[in-house]
Amino acid sequence: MKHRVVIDLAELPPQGVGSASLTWWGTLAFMLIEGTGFALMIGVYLYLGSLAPEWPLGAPPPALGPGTAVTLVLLASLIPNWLLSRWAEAEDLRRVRIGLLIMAAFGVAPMVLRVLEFRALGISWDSNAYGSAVWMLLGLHTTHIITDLAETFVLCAMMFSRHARNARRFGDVQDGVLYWYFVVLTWLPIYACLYGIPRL
Amino acid sequence: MKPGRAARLCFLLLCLCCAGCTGWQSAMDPQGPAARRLDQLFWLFTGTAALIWLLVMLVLALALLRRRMPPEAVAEHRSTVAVGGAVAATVLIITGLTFASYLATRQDSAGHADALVIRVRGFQWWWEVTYPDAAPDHSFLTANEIHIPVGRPVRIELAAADVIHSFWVPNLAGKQDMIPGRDNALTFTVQQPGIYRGQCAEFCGLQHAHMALLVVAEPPEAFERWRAAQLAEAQAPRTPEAAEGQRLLEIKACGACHTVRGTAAAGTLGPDLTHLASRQYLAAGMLPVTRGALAAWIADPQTIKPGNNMPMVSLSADELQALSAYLVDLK
Amino acid sequence: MTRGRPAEDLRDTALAEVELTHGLARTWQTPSGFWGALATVDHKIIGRRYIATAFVFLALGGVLALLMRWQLARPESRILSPDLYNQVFTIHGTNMMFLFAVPVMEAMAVYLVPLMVGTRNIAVPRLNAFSYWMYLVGGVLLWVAFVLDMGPDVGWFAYVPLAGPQYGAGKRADIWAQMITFTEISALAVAVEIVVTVLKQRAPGMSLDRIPLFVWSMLVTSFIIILAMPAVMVASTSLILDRLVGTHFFNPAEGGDVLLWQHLFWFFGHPEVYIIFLPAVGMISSILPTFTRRPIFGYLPLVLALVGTGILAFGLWVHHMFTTGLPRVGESFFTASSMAIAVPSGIQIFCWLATIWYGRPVLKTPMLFILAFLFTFVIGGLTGVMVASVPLDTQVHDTYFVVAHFHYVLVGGAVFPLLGGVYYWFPKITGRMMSERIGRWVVGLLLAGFNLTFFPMHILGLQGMTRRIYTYQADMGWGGMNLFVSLSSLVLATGFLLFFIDAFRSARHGAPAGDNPWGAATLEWATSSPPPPYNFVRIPVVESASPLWDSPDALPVATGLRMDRRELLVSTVADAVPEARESSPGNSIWPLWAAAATTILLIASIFTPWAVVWGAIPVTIALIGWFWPKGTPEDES
Amino acid sequence: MTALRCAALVVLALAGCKQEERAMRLDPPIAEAMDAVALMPDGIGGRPPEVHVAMGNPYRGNAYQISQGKRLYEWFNCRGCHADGGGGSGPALMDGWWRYGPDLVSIYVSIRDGRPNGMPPFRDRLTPEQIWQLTGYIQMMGAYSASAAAPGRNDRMFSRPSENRAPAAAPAPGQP
Amino acid sequence: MAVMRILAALITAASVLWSVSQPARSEVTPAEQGGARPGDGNHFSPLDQLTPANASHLKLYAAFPTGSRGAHSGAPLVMGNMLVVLTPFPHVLYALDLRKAKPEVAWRYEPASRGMAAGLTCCGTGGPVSYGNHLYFNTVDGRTIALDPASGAVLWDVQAADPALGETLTGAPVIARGQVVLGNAGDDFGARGWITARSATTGAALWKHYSTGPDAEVGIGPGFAPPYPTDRAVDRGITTWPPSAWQHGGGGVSGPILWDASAGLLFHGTGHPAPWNPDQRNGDNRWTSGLFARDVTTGEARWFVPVNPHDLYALGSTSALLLVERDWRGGPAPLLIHPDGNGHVYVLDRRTGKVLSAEPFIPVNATKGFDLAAGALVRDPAKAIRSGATTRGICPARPGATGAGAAYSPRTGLLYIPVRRACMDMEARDTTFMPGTAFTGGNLRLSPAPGLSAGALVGWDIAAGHAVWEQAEPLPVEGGALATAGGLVFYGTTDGFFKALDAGNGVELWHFRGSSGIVGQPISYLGPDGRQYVAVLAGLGGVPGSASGREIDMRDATAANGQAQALRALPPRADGGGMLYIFALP
Repeated sequence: MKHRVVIDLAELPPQGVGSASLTWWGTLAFMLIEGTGFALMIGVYLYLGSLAPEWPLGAPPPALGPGTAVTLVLLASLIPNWLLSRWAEAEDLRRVRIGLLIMAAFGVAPMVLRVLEFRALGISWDSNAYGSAVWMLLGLHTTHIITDLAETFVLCAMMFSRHARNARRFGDVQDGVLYWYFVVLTWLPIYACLYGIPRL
Repeated sequence: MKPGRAARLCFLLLCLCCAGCTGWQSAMDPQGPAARRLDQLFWLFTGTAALIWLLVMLVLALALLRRRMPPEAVAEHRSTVAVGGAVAATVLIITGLTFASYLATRQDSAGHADALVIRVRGFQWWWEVTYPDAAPDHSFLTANEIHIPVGRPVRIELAAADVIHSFWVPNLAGKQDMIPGRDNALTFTVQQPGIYRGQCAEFCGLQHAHMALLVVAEPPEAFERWRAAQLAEAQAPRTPEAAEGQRLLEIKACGACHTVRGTAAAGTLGPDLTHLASRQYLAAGMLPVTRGALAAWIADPQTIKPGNNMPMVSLSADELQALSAYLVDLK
Repeated sequence: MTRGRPAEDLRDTALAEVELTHGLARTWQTPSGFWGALATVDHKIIGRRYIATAFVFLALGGVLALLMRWQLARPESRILSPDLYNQVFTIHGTNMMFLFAVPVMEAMAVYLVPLMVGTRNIAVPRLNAFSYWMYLVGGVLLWVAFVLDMGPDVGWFAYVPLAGPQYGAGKRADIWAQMITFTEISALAVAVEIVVTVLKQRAPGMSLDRIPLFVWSMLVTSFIIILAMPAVMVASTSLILDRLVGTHFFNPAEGGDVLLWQHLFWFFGHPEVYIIFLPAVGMISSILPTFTRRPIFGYLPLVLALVGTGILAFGLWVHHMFTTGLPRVGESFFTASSMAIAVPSGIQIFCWLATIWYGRPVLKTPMLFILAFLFTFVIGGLTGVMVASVPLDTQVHDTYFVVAHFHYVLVGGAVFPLLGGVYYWFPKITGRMMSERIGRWVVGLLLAGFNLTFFPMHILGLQGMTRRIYTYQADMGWGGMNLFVSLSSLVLATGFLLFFIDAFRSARHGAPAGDNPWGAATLEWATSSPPPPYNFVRIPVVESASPLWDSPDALPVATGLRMDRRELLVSTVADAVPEARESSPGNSIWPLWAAAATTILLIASIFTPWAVVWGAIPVTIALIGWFWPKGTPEDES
Repeated sequence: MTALRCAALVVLALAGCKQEERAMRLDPPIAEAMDAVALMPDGIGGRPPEVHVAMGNPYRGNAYQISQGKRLYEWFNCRGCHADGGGGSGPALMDGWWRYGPDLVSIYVSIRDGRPNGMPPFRDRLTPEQIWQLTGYIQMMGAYSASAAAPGRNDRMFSRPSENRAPAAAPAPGQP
Repeated sequence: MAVMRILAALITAASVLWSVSQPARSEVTPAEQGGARPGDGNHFSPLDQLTPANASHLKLYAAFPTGSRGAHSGAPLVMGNMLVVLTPFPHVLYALDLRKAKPEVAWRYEPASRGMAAGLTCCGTGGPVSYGNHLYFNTVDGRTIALDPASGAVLWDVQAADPALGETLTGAPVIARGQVVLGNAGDDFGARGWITARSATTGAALWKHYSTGPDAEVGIGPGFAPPYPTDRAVDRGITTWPPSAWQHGGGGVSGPILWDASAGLLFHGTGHPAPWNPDQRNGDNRWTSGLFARDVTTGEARWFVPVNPHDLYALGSTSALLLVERDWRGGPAPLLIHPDGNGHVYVLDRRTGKVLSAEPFIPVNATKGFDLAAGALVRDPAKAIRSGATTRGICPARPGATGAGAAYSPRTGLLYIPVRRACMDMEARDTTFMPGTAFTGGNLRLSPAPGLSAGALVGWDIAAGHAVWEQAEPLPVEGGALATAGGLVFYGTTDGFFKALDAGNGVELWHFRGSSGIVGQPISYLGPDGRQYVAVLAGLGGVPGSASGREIDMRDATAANGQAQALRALPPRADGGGMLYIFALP
């Protein structure tokens, strides 16, 4: 078939930024998948709660301390996360490195608190369905923190390597930032569910 | 044409199916108001569906065969109207059918104060049937065969002892699942005396295929007679052979799982055998209750119904004779 | 970053055709040899593998179906033991749903969508490679388990408590649940790729109203996958946790609920039907114009019907649970919503009929398959209306009526269009035509065999024959019809056999096809058959919904993409206005390693929960290897 | 790599093969021969019947047989005295300490013939096949490592980590 | 005749289960002893040498190892200069000579035993009793034996209960009008309960009445006048059960049997119906879990009070019974006091069986108060038991809020109740009846009652119907209490303390820590030297013994029917074996 050239794309930027980037959309799609997973798990929690004669079953409401601490740490992390996003946008390598280190620290802190949080649930996953639901919910979110943390570490290593000076890397950082927003935002309904519902 | 050929075959099959409607476990041979309503609803749906299908096929055939006419613009407009009309008709038909099925459901769920309550529990792979009574000593247990009086509503309370089962006697009513941890119930009335077969309709493991039950609908007097007979303790052995059979039942493994009221056998793991011979079938609809079938079943239950929970108890030929002689007398 | 054009920048604007195709081929090719084949990220190669594998699973599943029919041909037959029969029907169902129907539709999309939207490769292509490996391992896991007598025996729906820790002895149910994980990962990955490809990689000018309907249907399907599959992931994970570490999600004695499983499973399981059906609908809408020689009638209603079906799909899972004793109000609601799905289906049927009515039908094999589809699917749809009615469902649920119904929907509604699609796109994929003569036989045998096999099952179901029984007693009176069904299934099997023979034969000896053998209108026919590794020499520009018909002489194209590295065009979501050039990742072996590591993790976690911990280490290493920049031109743009 | 994976899979699966087989019926002569255990004079330890060995210890690592054993444990009132393996008026079975020896034959004989401190005989209540199923389950309850054939929790009130999670605790030092 | 009666009464006073013990040669009359009458189950000793003032000086006088690791739940018996101790099954009977500086074994008797009975009971053994010149005791494996106390020679030995059917004898016999009266245990094994009388001289059976079945077998005849009219129907022992279920319906008479010589009546409770799973025994399950008054000569029932009809939690009604003479709401009345396992203290008019009051002595949520008109507790439907489901947080937990060891002091007018305060999750499951195996059908998981200690000794004001004081204990109090005229209450704890409290205000005055936990009944007696002694058997055995040793695996929450969990706080190896401790002032 003969070709009839109607557009010249040469002047287009050699990579998309933000919503013009394919990874951005990929990240969004994965967030949709995981968000659905979280929503369903919360649904399971509420469903079992609606069937039970008492809720929580055979345990006091989980202690507020560690969970609230995790929430505060996660909320606090939004600020450096936002800064990191701006620095990555500006392709400021030095600041991005600092930002990533800070975010790594902000990823580790909730993990430490998470250990305490599991203890504060006051019930084991194998005690009853309530225990199973809260462990699964918390475990699911913990998995997300761990994955994001691992990603942050790898990005960190990358930004300190020779591959750092590349616009694509800054795009990766921004996707990481986006994902962390997701991790923090999904935590809020889970927090409300885990700590609020038993106290209703 | 292929569609034509298939349609002819379908028609043939339809005739064939009507010939097969006399089955004793068939939704197409309703024997009570509940099943009859479902049957009417079924034919309403089937009629509508057949009509729609024929129309669609007709239009398709015309579309393929018709002579082409050029003016496209007019055609587009006309077809928009036609398609729009068809969609509107679909909406109407769907609404009508939804309403019809809603009405049928509502009639189904009407309460019955004077219903005879029977509790049925599904086990892998048999049915435990309890006839509760305000006087506890007038309640009794049986298995795999439900007797009901004709003309009186019957409320079957359903529960599951292990996995999910589903209670289905198609001639009498639709099915209802028996779910561990949940209580379900099914109410129906039978007009005609008769014997109706039912079968577990939810996959429940190895012997899901052999988990049948019978509903015996009989006149109220006959039902009361049956009930009184069931309340009695087991028939005492009348021959020395049967007496030996009873002894074997008590000392062999039988008594650990089965109850024969009036003897030392008081196990509740398997079906209650007190009036075994009053039932028509053995092993949840597998074998008729005859002496030979009893002996065959006891001798080798795992060949007849592989995977069921009845073990093969080692018995000599004489012991088997005695045991079957005793059991076949448990009217 | 500089916006200027460096001197060594090699673009397709200025180059001669031969130089350009050479350069593109060099950049996009898959290296030859074993490792090259394993490392490829070409959507066409992976798509072909996907399709071939799915059809292998179809054949295997068909053999199981024949086994079941052999067993059921006569009452109380002892060809299969109950244990084996349970494994056979479980694996037949699981295989057909998870290893054939969903993957094959996605496979067709993996192959066709990038071509149809006019781009050079699918988005996130390495994920695509990974998804294929996961799918393959999942399928092999299931079948190896079956061969070794540890195949799942709990039904493709794996209802607890039968599949739960107490009644599901051994690892059979775990294998089922973990196979789900494999295929879900793969399906979700493909769904993400397709969503991104469709939304962001369309050729310039392919605005939303010019997207081929198959692409539309895959977009909707992918969204359904993304929203529905997490439910079965949650369910199968809970099941494995219940079985392995003693959680109580499904234990009523400890506050769990048996019906929770059914809710979760059908929240996925019902949309699953549309995941299979919508692509088939899309195929029909894409094939039909070609064989009626006119654009599809009612493009907008068809798109709306697709989207509407996608939304409604999430509102009717409960109609699988009408006999579980849920509250009446809920049941009535779900009856209404289940019946409402007939409206978008009706719209589609009527639009197709109108297309045929006003077109000039050409009765080639793909078109015959569409006619076969209409004949059977309408029956399936109408029986679907019947099972959507709560009272009727209480009679027909879990009987052979339902077996008949969903085979009409899935075989009539999805497999027939799919086979039509195979006949239609086979020339594009292989460069050779399939036999028209054999094709007509295939259609005839399948249509006759199918209807003769499955129509009597409606009646069997009404006569009281329940599903999933390994045998039945002679006095039930089902023997004659079952024998008839079993014999008919041989006709059906012959049809499939003939199809496979034709496909094999044609792949080698078929008549050469040329670029556009059917005279079709969509972009995949604008390139050679089979397409080169880079799909299009220049990115086509779309000016109408039927680009090849509306620009019959010269294809409008865009230039300006580099040929020395993998570069493709990113365009806007709504109007497909070019937005950026984006590099596409090159071949990599790491997706394979990642799949291997994930396999180890998932299979070991059937046996010990700790596998999730130590198994995460190789997975992490593989993922780092996957994403760590290798200094390729695509990495260093 | 693929070959290696295949090999690993085959090995794994072959192990699973035996583990997952579901033998529902024993031929009567075999069933009878299953009862022929050779017991040491003190009633502890001995040799399993030859047919048992010949069939490759069918009740030991087979998931189906063990789950049948677990069902029998439930059904035949073992719980009344031994609870869910934690013991009560009968000794604990999940602690890895055995009054009459940990081997299959000792357990088999304990169930079949009873033991003098209150264990009743089940000779007339269970068939040899069932006793073997029960034996396989009970031995696994007190095993020191969880077998892949071990069952998971039951659909009932939670009492203890299920057999596939909780191998026996090491015996306390100085235990007689 | 009167002399005979007084003599009989005096000698019975030295008996047993309810423990008041005193030298047979003592000539004091009941009136002189401060109102306590023998055989009344009051666990009251009229001795008053030990007082709150000198209790803190108590010292261990002697300790005698019994050589048994079982549950030493009985009481020692003082007979003349002899102190008789019956060890747990397999039994050994030791006669210790009290005239020596430290008690020495005068003789020992070891009956042959059937080992299989060990599996039929967890923790009970009654003590020996004396009558006239004979010594009587029951063995767990079902025998009743009469011995010559001087030599230990066997006078007669009969098999009264059949262990093959799950029957055991875990209580002490009672001697009433020349009859040895005893009842069986074995509710958990589906053994049908009975009470029987045998001739004290020959062991020959005189009468035997069952707790379930037809009226004739229960001993219901024209003389039966139940206080609540529903029980006047015929054959309630059959009609309140599903067909044939009464044949293995439990209702054993394993608790105290009281003997009211003046009225000629026996009082006893009946055990819980079998199996535990209430769905397998629909109906009121007569005559289990209630209180009987029977005529002593014929055993015919006079009245019956259902305490826990259709006993959902298998509590039975075999806990303490006390005959108390005191004013009730305006006038003197012969009362029967019964602190029941369901957590309520029942006050009955023992002439008619009418319940005068029933007030909870621990927090209870399984029931919501007592309906005096119906004579029954009002159940909370939220705590109902359904087959296949788990009901959570039922208080009190099986085996009940108290055992058989409550004491009453006429001096303070207080009832001293040793208390278990646990709640339970209960799951009912189908079970099958196989003679000689457990017929329970329930899983229990115990936990301490929220916010309370697991055990206590409660000082209870009968008239006011509320507790006056309580002494909290970290573990359930399994043993009995002993009140003395000197104003003390003695009791032992599961973790091995033996304590003396001020009977008036519950202040702890003295304690002793032994090597084993105490589940036995203390007694007090006047030694040959005229000094007051206090004796108690220590030794856990049973569930606590197993739990503190390693026979029980604590990972199983249902081990020992959940009781192992209730004893989690028990120090490891708290069971050093059986010991007899005797205390006295230095």
